[in-house]
Amino acid sequence: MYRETQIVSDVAKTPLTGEGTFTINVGPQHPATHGVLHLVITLNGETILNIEPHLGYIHRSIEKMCESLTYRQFIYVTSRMDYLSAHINNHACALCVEKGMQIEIPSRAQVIRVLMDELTRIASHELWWGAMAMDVGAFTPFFHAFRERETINDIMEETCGARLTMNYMVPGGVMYDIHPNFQKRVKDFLQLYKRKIHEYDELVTGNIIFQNRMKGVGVLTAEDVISYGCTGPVARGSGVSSDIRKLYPYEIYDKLEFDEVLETAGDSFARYLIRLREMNQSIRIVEQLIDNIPEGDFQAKTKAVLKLPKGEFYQRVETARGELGVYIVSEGGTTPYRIKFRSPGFSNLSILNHMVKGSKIGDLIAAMGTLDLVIPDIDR
Amino acid sequence: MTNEELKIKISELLPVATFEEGGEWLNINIEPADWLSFAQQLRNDSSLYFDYLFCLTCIDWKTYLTMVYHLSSTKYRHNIVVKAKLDRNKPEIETVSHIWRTAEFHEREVYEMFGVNFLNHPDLRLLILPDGWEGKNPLRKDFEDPVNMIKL
Amino acid sequence: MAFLKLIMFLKDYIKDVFGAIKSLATGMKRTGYYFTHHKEIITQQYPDNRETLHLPERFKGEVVMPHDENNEHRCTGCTACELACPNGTIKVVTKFDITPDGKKKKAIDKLVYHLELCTMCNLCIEACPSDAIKMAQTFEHSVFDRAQLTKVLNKPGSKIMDGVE
Amino acid sequence: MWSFSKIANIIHEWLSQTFNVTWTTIIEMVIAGVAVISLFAVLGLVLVIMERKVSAWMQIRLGPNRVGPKGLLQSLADTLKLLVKEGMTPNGADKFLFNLAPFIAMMVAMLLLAPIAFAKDFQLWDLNIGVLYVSAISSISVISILMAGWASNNKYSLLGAMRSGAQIVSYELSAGLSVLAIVVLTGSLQLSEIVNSQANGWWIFKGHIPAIIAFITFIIAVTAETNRAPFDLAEAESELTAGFHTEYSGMKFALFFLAEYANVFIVCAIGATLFLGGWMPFHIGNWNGFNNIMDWIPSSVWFFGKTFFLIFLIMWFRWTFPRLRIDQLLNLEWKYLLPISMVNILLVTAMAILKWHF
Repeated sequence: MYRETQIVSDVAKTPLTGEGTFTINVGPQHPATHGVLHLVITLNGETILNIEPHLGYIHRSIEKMCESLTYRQFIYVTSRMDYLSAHINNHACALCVEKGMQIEIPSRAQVIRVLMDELTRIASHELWWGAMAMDVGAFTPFFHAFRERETINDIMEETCGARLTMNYMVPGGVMYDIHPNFQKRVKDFLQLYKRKIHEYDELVTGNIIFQNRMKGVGVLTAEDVISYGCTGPVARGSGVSSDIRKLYPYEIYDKLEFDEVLETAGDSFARYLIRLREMNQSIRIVEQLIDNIPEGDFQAKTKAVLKLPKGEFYQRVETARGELGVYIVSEGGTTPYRIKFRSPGFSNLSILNHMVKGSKIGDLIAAMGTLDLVIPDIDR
Repeated sequence: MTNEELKIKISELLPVATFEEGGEWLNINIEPADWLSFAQQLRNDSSLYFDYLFCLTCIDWKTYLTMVYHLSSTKYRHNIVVKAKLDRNKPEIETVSHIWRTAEFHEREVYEMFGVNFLNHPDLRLLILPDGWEGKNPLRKDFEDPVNMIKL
Repeated sequence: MAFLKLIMFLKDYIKDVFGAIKSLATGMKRTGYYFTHHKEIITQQYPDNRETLHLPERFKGEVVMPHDENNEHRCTGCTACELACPNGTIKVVTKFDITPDGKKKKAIDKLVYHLELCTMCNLCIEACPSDAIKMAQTFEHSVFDRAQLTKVLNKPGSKIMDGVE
Repeated sequence: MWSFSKIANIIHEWLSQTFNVTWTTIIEMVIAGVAVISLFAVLGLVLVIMERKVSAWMQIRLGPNRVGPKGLLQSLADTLKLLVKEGMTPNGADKFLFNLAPFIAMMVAMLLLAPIAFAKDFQLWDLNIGVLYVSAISSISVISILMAGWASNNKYSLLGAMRSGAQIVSYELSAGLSVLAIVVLTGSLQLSEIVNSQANGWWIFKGHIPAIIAFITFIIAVTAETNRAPFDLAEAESELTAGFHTEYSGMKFALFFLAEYANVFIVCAIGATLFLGGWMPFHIGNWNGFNNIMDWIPSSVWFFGKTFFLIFLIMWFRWTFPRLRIDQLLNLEWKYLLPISMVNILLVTAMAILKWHF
């Protein structure tokens, strides 16, 4: 049976009402919640006694919407879930539909998809890095992170036609071929990234104040992480292997050389390091693929109207935040009977209370930042 | 363990369970009353060790509801799907939030979206919907909201 | 022993202090570098650089219907785009034209496009069998009245191009 | 060359010829008051634009560049905006204290300006306990912050104010001790004498390593005392939204804003006076030619140059470092800065007694 690790005993015993305790609302508009997350925090002085998330400020009921959209149409909505890894969300949906229809995807499309996924992952982690530094009070890194992220966005814009919500992946492949400039632009980006990545360490990682803020904060044990269903860098920071790309490989990930980054400390700094190193692994994947994009079709021949056979289909992918599951229940029609998106953010958020109980307000910000919450992903 | 081995092992644990074939993973149909003890066995049995509940949801089949639990083991990396049929008018099932903590939030979501009552849940309140939505279950198929829903 | 311990403590203490100062100085060196190297500045002065600002040709700004010099378009009014659209952004209003040989022929009267509903997903353009619509590279869509966002894509008096079925 | 003292003397002589002694004094006081207020206004404008430009360049941005030549009038436009904005008082706030707090913050900053020597023989009030006066008055500023935090009836504000109280009270200590190091070396509390004692070299050079340590401690402590990043816990944007001035708007907010910059200027001016020789020009030993050129630069330029160098340093800190946590902030003071400055003051005393300094 899972036993919760003992949190600071005084805090666990302190009653949530009574003298000396008070509640404050962090959010829905607050600089550190990066969106409309609303946390009701019970405090005793600066010590946090309890955190209760109130969700739904950006709930659009995507699952209900998808029930009335066809299998080609519903993919665009998923870009609006976790907008920072829009490609990967689209990819998950496309994969799930392909699994149901048993479509073979051309190898060129597979490589393009993986390339886009990894670029998205880098872009997402860049933004997270800047926002993380901003959460702990350093403003400058945010702009430096945007310099590299902007390059990726430009590449996306050129090939996919949009910067954030691309809707580039369709069942059967990708919507159109990569832009002729794509390879050159990506190589330029790789050079820029390699030239600048050491600055990340100089500015933030090595900084003594930053390390003190992050080390030993929000410690999660492997047991906690598994029980709360945390995935992605949050799980890997506690030494739980959870990279879907390695465990249940999809597309061509089983043929690629990359490492699953693991740290054992389980604190905020471990999660920080995981994301920085994951960027390097993504760079490794991009480097392997960028010169080896096979010739051929970018899209398999599919019927104009897609119909999934009756049944249930589940597809897991690794987004920048963790495991995204797409669960489609089909009745054989042109629209899904029921769709469930198992979003990484929702599970990761559930551990927040356990993680920061008994620490200071400053720690809440530092720990919450490393969960990398994207609110539309939580609310869906 | 492969799906076949899992099937043999689970039919030993819960003889009344029926199995569905054809999916990627082993689908087990159980009665809601058996769920709590079965869940504990799944979690604690050393050769099953399903310690990771990666998806918890509900499906409205218009005449009845189905709870769907996707379980995985971080040790053996095998997956199963457990399904329990609920009465649509009075859906009730035991909570598993003390076995898998992630179920706490997911069950709250299912509670407000489908109206499933999770017995012994520590904190069964609305999570996403604002106050005043108790009893209205947006993800049920017969839900109608003329104000907020736009029919295209 | 106690004395030795004190020495060790002092040594660690001083090491701590110097390590901290060094790490801070590294960061300051980096920001100092950018302070003095103005070539690294990446700001784009947006409204001023309209002339030099080139959006990639694939950029999805809004749906337009290209017309040639004879005011002819390629739309047959098949409503494929209307069916493909997830948001009901496009409404095709058809009418019946009389062809020169006296037959009735379906043609578009109006192709109404609601820019305020459009999510630029490109599905309509993919669905169009006769390449009648395409994405334009405009992006400054703000207007003072919402009604201005509802557009009719075919120009008044336009007709279908010869040979497009 | 022109100098402030000459201008002051000309005005003084003209006034003495025209009026009797009492009126002369009164008019001079009025002139001094107007000068201080206008200095503050100018300082606010200059420092805000400076901060915005410094931060922009460090963040690979252009910074404000639309209002006036190269955006130099941006802060004027900002001030205008703040002036015409509605100053709101939240419901349930203690109205009297709420409105009083920004003025106290401003008054403290103005009082601190009195003993500072801006140029050779140019000082508002050369009182003989200048250093003591500065430390005494600067500790009042915490009251305005506590007042603002308490009166706002906002938990964020209150938390910010409480943090600020703990912070300023602790950092007063090491700031005081590092100032004391120079007092020990000089043997005087009078700021003009401290400046004069540096005629043959600034204390940071003359005082060997202890003076440098004292200088570093001083800079860290005053950064904390003025609530600047990395010690901006009272504001802590990402934690407490804006800390003690969350509820302030319009001109009352502007006064807090201005007081922050005025405080930065003043502590930097004190730092320049104590460690970098105030208005004293930079001299090297017997290089007479070089020294003459240095002397030719007006003393006020020297003073403002040094002060702005220190201000730049503090801005540089702000735009590079992350913020500390409240317990780490206090750890830094009580476990590092205070012991170091205590040992340091012993060293300085020994040095002063043995006449080891130059």
